[in-house]
Amino acid sequence: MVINESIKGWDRNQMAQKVAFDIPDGTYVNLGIGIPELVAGFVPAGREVIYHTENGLLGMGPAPEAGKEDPELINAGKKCVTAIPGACFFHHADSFTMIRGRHIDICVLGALQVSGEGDLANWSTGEPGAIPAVGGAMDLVAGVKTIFAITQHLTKEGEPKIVKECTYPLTGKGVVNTIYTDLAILDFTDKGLFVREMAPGVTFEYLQQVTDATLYQ
Amino acid sequence: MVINESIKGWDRNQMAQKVAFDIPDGTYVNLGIGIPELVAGFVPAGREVIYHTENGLLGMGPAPEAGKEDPELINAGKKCVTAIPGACFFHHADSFTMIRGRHIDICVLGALQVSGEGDLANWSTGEPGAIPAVGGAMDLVAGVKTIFAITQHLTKEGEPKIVKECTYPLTGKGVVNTIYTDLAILDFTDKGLFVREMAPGVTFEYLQQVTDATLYQ
Amino acid sequence: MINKIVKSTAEAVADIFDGAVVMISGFGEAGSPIELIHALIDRGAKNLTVVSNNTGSGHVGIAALIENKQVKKMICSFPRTTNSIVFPELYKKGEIELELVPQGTLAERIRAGGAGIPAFYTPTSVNTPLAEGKEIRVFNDQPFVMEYGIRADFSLVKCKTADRYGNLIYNKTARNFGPVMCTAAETTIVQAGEIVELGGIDPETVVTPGIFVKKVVEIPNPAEESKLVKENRRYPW
Amino acid sequence: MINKIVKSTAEAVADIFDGAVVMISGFGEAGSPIELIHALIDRGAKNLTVVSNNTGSGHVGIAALIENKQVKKMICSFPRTTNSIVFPELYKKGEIELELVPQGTLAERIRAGGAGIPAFYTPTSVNTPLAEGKEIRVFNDQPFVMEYGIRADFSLVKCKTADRYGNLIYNKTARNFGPVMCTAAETTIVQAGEIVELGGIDPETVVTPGIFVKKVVEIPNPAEESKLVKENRRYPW
Repeated sequence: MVINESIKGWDRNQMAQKVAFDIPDGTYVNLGIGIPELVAGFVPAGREVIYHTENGLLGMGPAPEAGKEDPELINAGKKCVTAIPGACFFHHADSFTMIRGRHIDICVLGALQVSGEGDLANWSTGEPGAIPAVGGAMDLVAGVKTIFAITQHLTKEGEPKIVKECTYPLTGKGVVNTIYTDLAILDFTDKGLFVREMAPGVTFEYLQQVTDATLYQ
Repeated sequence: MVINESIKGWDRNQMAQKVAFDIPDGTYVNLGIGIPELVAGFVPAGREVIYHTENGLLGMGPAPEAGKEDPELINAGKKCVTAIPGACFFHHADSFTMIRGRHIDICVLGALQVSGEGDLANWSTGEPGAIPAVGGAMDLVAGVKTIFAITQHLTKEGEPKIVKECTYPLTGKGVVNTIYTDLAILDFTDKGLFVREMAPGVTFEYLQQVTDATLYQ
Repeated sequence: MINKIVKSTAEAVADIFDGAVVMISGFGEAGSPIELIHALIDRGAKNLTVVSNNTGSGHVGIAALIENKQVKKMICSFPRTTNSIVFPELYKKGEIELELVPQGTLAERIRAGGAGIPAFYTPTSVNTPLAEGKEIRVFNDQPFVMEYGIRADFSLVKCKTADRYGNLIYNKTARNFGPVMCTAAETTIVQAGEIVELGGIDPETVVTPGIFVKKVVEIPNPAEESKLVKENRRYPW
Repeated sequence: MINKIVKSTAEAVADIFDGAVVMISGFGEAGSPIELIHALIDRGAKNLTVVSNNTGSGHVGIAALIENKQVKKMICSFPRTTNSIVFPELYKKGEIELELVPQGTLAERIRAGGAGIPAFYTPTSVNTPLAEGKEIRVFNDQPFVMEYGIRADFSLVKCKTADRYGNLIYNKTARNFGPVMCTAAETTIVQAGEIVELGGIDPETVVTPGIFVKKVVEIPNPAEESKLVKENRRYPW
């Protein structure tokens, strides 16, 4: 595998923007921690999207102004947020009723690995001695109707994150609908993993070369 | 079996009063439809008892004054009631969390038959063509910590209602703790069904004669 | 834009199809969405399976829906009530099916359906005829019966106040089955006594979050079933 | 008379015994009953099994309870957080057990415990290591894993407002696990920001009905965990 250093790919904001463009008006969306948190800032004007955070808020708004933080009004990443008019608070069992009961339309989350079958690994590298922590990730992929994974195409060490089979412990099997990376947007279909869009300078041949799973176009 | 017509036994109010006396201060109580509804009126002064009605109210108060009825503030018997200060409303799943989860201390309900093993039949005579209706009775006997059955000792036809084995369909098996009839108070113990108190003029021999199940004293 | 408010009960129930499973809130008349039920009678969808605690009174509301021969099967806990005439008559003639479910099990099955729980175990009804043919399993030396979650195509629910997101609050014991039924249907249709602006309901006091609701119609002065029954009214009038 | 109000946190936790299962509300610091946890440290009960979403930050609250070697086992969904130092260290040394549970499964297991449901099926964690060794069962062609209800001897919960019956309301996302934990313990102990007269909480807005609560202690100005962590405070101070 030869990595073409001249290809810059999309940056984090551009990746978030690509995801945001695929969030339709009127949907209920759960955004994971990290790059997914950027997505809300890029949803096109005119679309009304309601954000769910699994720690008990539907109608999450942006971060508060400095000095107006309330440590009891936080998101799943434990950052201070606000609540929009029309928001509501509820307890954890009710919150996961929304998730497990297939009431949330879209979840955007990070990935350690995604397989060619849509398997997702994003909670543990399975290293001995590491502290395992799962949070709500397994509930989200099991219950939310559409799962968007957003991730760099390669690890920091240059290894493919889109693999034939996940080597890390799974979060869920066959759960991802679309992968957004710095290099491409990839859709899972019944016939395989299809390339929908590539970043400037990326060719299908190059993309396949840096992807362990088989791609279709 | 010879019924002694000269024995009047306790009337409905006296039966309710006997039950009320056994409801300790500070308990949460669910009262069934019929004679059980009379019980609240006889709880001794100084005892604070909180009434639960399974259709979503904890802290049920007495019937409203005439003209102040609210058809959306009712008890399980669909009669208009009031709510005391400190009451709260909740939905049906939460209401039966209180019942099934063993949070209610005492339930007082009517009986068609009670067996010598504490089995209760109070929802159906099992007659062909009859419309079966169970309501919350099976949930109550399965979940409430202490079950008081209040019933006439004999049917209108003069048949024992406290039987060796119930012939009517069961509401629950081995669930009744105490039976309050017009003739006696009977407690279930590990060693059998013991007579605690008899109405004026009732002898143990007579009581056993009008009771199909074996009694102890 | 999210706006779940529709103009009429006819529009609210327009998608209910023959053979649908329909949950209807209410405990007796408290919380029964009588205007939505009457709109469903006007719509005429047939072979419905109706999940509701009771079978209605007199000749209005659920009773009228049954009388109009739109209901194939009732799933309920208490089909026998004062002034319940229609259901018993059809049931005795074998013209309507009945699945009798203990009230708490009914509420929990609906909640499970809404929460993505396909089945659970409960102590209720063990050793009774209502557990016959069901799986019994012992946990900690005590027997429990397995019950399935229930989902519906539509839920018809009455509440006190709603907003355009579908957030709801209820009135006293009219809350009953409404909140769980909202969660368990593909399409939840609500009649609200009033509709307020976003933010008009305190976010701490919302009982049904809007995510569970698809359509809301405002009915400021809903009919009182017991009054209609006393006046011996029949629907369609 | 029903009066669940106690005068001190020491009195509130006085019955917690060695080996008890203790649920502790909170999602990070939001909703964490820090004064009750510190009282439990003072009390010194050991070999506890603690059910809580996280394992605490810095050297206060749950982290201090763990650091004080009172916790044998944690049941939680996310033991790794910013400023989580104590748990990782003990865990790596093999000095504390961990049962890792997906967050929604944790909430549902607690709710089930409180609702008298011994077990239920969920799609969460199927085909992952967290379902290994558990019963898998197919409903409608989809696999589900069986999970058990959890009950505790004690729950420690923080809320905003309480009355002498134990009715509670919460503040924003500090509600999180509090309401389900209140239902699932033999003895639920609550710290409330304020205590009001009966009727001071609108009966339509009560989140935790008093029946689930045994003791309430008023803590008008609870410590903020994150501030204590920033100041590098340690409990006992």
